[in-house]
Amino acid sequence: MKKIIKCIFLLLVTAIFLFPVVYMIACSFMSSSQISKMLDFANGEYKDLNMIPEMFTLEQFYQVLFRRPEYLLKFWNSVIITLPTVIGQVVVSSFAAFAFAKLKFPFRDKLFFIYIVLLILPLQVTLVPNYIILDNMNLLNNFLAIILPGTFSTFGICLLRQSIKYIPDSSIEAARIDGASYFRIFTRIIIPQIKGGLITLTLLCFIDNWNVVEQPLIYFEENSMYPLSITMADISNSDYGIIFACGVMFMIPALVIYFYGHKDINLSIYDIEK
Amino acid sequence: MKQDKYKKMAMKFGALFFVVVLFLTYFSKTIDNLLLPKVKVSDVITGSLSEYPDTMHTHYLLPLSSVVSEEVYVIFTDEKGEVTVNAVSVNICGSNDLYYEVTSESLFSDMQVVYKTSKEIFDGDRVYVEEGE
Amino acid sequence: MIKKVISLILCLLALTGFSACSDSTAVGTKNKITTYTLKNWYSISEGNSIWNYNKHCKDSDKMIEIVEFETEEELKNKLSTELMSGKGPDLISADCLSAAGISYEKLIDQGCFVDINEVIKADTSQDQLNLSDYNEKALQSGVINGKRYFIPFYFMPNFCVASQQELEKYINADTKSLSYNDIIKINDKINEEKSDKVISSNADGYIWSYVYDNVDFINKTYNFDGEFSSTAEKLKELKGTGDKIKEELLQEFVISPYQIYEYCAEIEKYGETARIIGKPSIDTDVLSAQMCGIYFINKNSAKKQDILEFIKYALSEKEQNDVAGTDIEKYDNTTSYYDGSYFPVNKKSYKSLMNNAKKLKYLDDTIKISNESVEQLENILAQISDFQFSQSTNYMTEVGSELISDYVDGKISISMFVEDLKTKTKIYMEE
Amino acid sequence: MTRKRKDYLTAFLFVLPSLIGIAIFYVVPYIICIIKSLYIGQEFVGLINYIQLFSNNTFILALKNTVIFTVVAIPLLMIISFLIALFLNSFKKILSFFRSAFLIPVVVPVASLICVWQVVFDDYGAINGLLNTLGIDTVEFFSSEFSMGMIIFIYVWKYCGFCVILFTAGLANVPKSLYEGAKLDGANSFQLVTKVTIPMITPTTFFVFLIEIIYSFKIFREVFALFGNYPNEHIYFLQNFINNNYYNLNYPRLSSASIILSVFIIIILLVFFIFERKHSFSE
Repeated sequence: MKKIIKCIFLLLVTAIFLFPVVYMIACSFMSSSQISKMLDFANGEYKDLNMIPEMFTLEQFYQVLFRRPEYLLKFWNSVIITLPTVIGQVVVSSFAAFAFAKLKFPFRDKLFFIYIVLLILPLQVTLVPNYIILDNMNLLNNFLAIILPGTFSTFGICLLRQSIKYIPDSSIEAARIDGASYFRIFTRIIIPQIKGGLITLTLLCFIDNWNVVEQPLIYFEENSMYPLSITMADISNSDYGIIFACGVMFMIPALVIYFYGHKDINLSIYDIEK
Repeated sequence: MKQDKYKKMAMKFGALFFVVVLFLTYFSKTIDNLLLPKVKVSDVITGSLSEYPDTMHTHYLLPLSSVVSEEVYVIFTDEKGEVTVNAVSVNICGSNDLYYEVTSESLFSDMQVVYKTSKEIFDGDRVYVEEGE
Repeated sequence: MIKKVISLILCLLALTGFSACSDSTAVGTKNKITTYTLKNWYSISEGNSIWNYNKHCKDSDKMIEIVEFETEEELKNKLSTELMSGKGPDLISADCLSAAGISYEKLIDQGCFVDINEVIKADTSQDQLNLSDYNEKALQSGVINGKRYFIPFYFMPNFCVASQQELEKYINADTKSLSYNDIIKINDKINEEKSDKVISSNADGYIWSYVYDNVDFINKTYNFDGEFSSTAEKLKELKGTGDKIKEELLQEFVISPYQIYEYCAEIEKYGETARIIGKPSIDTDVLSAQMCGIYFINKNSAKKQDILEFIKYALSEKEQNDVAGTDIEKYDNTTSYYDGSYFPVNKKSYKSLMNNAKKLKYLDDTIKISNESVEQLENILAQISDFQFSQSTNYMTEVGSELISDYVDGKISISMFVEDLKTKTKIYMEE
Repeated sequence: MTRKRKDYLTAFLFVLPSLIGIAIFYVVPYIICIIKSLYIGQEFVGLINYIQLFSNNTFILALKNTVIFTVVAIPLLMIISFLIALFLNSFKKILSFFRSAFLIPVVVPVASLICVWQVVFDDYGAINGLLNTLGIDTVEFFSSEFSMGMIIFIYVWKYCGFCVILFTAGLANVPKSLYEGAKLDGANSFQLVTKVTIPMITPTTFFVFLIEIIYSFKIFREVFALFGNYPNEHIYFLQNFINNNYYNLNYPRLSSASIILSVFIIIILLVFFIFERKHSFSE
């Protein structure tokens, strides 16, 4: 009996967390008239969260995929910005995290503390100096202007250091005795065991760069280089008709990464004994 | 192992999604133009049907099918090459089996008028101009 | 050995960093003066000083290059980042700043703009800019805590025109400028008489100008206490003409000299005497006007002298005559939109504007403005002492408009309205 | 070279790429920001900017609100995600979907989320509709003290998933033997948690705390979109202050406010760092 209550409670908690996502996906099948009626708060009666579309239409998806060529072009701008950043950050962070977690070198903990402090600096502060630096490296109006700062963000290092720390030192000492170089230890032992951490970092880093708004607005001059996230931000006050469909389409890549790795996310971080 | 099934499925779905979007992006312009109403246009000719034309206002000759309830659709091409239509009101002074004779303040001789359209068009719509008669 | 390598790399990086942050890097090598604007809202078009200057310029590299931005968000981010990092456009118009949602009065406090007096001193060309042959009071409003940040090219008086006989029924004869209480009194009387007249077509806009007048942006003061709430309650009820065509007591939409003449001539046609009176304001013995053609010079710009040429051109008698329309014979409000749009700052063209008014004919040549009305206009114009910005500051877009529209629609009560107004204005002012 | 020196070199080579990148794109801006906060325009003014800040009521208000948000939201998120992690751990066999289902909210793009929150929280939204049917008068989520509650809800809802996964990882590393030992001396389930679990996962809590602070900055994109740049006084945060000053081009004030913000966070981190040094068993 106790088990049933626990299951019900679990379903309830998951429902609360997933409700907005499901609601959003449901709204993407509604007609634009129903949505504008839903979002118009002036007419005085209370809104109910009905998810059943009055008239199930793919009109929104039809508008986004077929009738707005510039959205699709901007989708690829987002991909060009996000993919190199994610790959760069995963590679750089895994190397540095391994050093911070397992290798001894002078000032290690002090340097790591500086890395944490750098994480907390608000975005507005780094925008102007980065603008000057990128201008001096004449990287402005170039995709690298966002890829480089993104690759070297310290977030990945803190995250992966946490998962590498869970790997017991014994396995490394053993490999060290067999004369394996640190690099081989890194590739043979560390990487396979922190797949969960890598997937989580990929997902979170992907989401950060996928929804980037301020940097492209400032660093890019041409309008054609803007990623889809900027037009997404503009939609919310222009035509409501396509906001949910565009949101769903925008969410699919992140969901793909999530479903690809959602087993690993739990498995390898902690399941060493199990 | 069950775990790999998820991975393969996700990989396939991801690859499929990106390929579909790539295909749509490549053909996006063509698809968009395909779905636009196709129109045929003819130039606005100045002239008059009657022998002694009044010189106060310039008279234009427009194809019969272009004038609908005292209104004509004029096309306008912006710098990106996209064509939009604007409704222009005209007053009809005369007609024969081919043309209407009209006068209108906002009609000029270098404009082009829509006389045949595949779908119903409204003021400000984007259209695709088909060549030839 | 490793320590040496590390220290070498670190100081190398620091060097590149420091060299990057030197402030006064010249703005690009492009020789043209650049200015920013927002597409299709404040796009620089026919009749704008920059448009005329570009037409007037012979060699193309003296012309002003206009950079247009698609969205306000893009303009706002780019402008603020570039200005802060020592770059940005050379010429910044107040319209562009209000379009970008950047409060220009705060930029003036930061000292982002150049003191034009210094630029004039450093001017070596023959035709020096002599400030004395321009309207002193208008130019004085460009001087803020000792520095002249801009020279307004034109101004629009905050006047409205009414017929003396009508006005006498409601307020006493010699009031120089209306106050908000007068407006309320007039409105009550009109309701009593049940006459189908209405105060003015934008009567529902008084609540907005009432809030705006209570805030002084330059000295950062505001006053929403005392009888503010009672007046606001009454002003809320005022209704404009809406869609029904009603006879207006006050002609509010008065920007150009010729519009004033036209309304006066119309009133005089029915044998009544025209009365020019100040628009409703807080301080009734101060007559005010709105400045336009406000251009700041970016302190990072390397082309200050070229911009001075633009200012000189815009203030020249020929240009001011064109825009003020001093040589119009017959004014027909349907066609001549551009010429005759503002009051010039140049004293000579101001005089020729007034003389031309006397010769002018209207409305199929039947009526003409009487000389008394022109004199009345001249001496009331001379009494203008307060010149304000015509652009709505960021305050209205961010704080004021939302609160006022909620209040007017009845969503929030007067006490909530005043309380929110106070807290948000306090935050805005002290930021 | 001695073996120790060789190890240092390899370790250093591992860290080198990230060191260079961070030096250019993060350390130099931080230094520029500190320098600029000591200048107004061209001349050096020292700490005047900081003194001016503390005499500025808007800054004090923003600091007060940020402290309230940090003190309430971060521990709340930590407790909720810890409880959910414990709850998930108590299941013997569980679909892996449920473990990481909480991560999905992070994936939803901000623009569509704004619409959902507006429908839910507006004066005529779903919650107020419910309250109305129950007879309670409407709660203005957008212009009263409850807006702070609304932001905390959005923050907890969005970032709870990731903290749950971190806690699950931490819980799994607690050796089973400790649990058996505690059970032997008759500890009931509540003592089990407080005596054994919590001390053992202190390194994870430190890391979760760090992640929560980072994400408390990222939540502000939703706050700007929902409440605008000048929200009511209950939810005027340091991020609003910094963002508005960014558009007022007041870089000295902006940078000094950010330095104060980072100093405020560094102190908390130091306290945690020392606390973690003392109590960490797993190291």
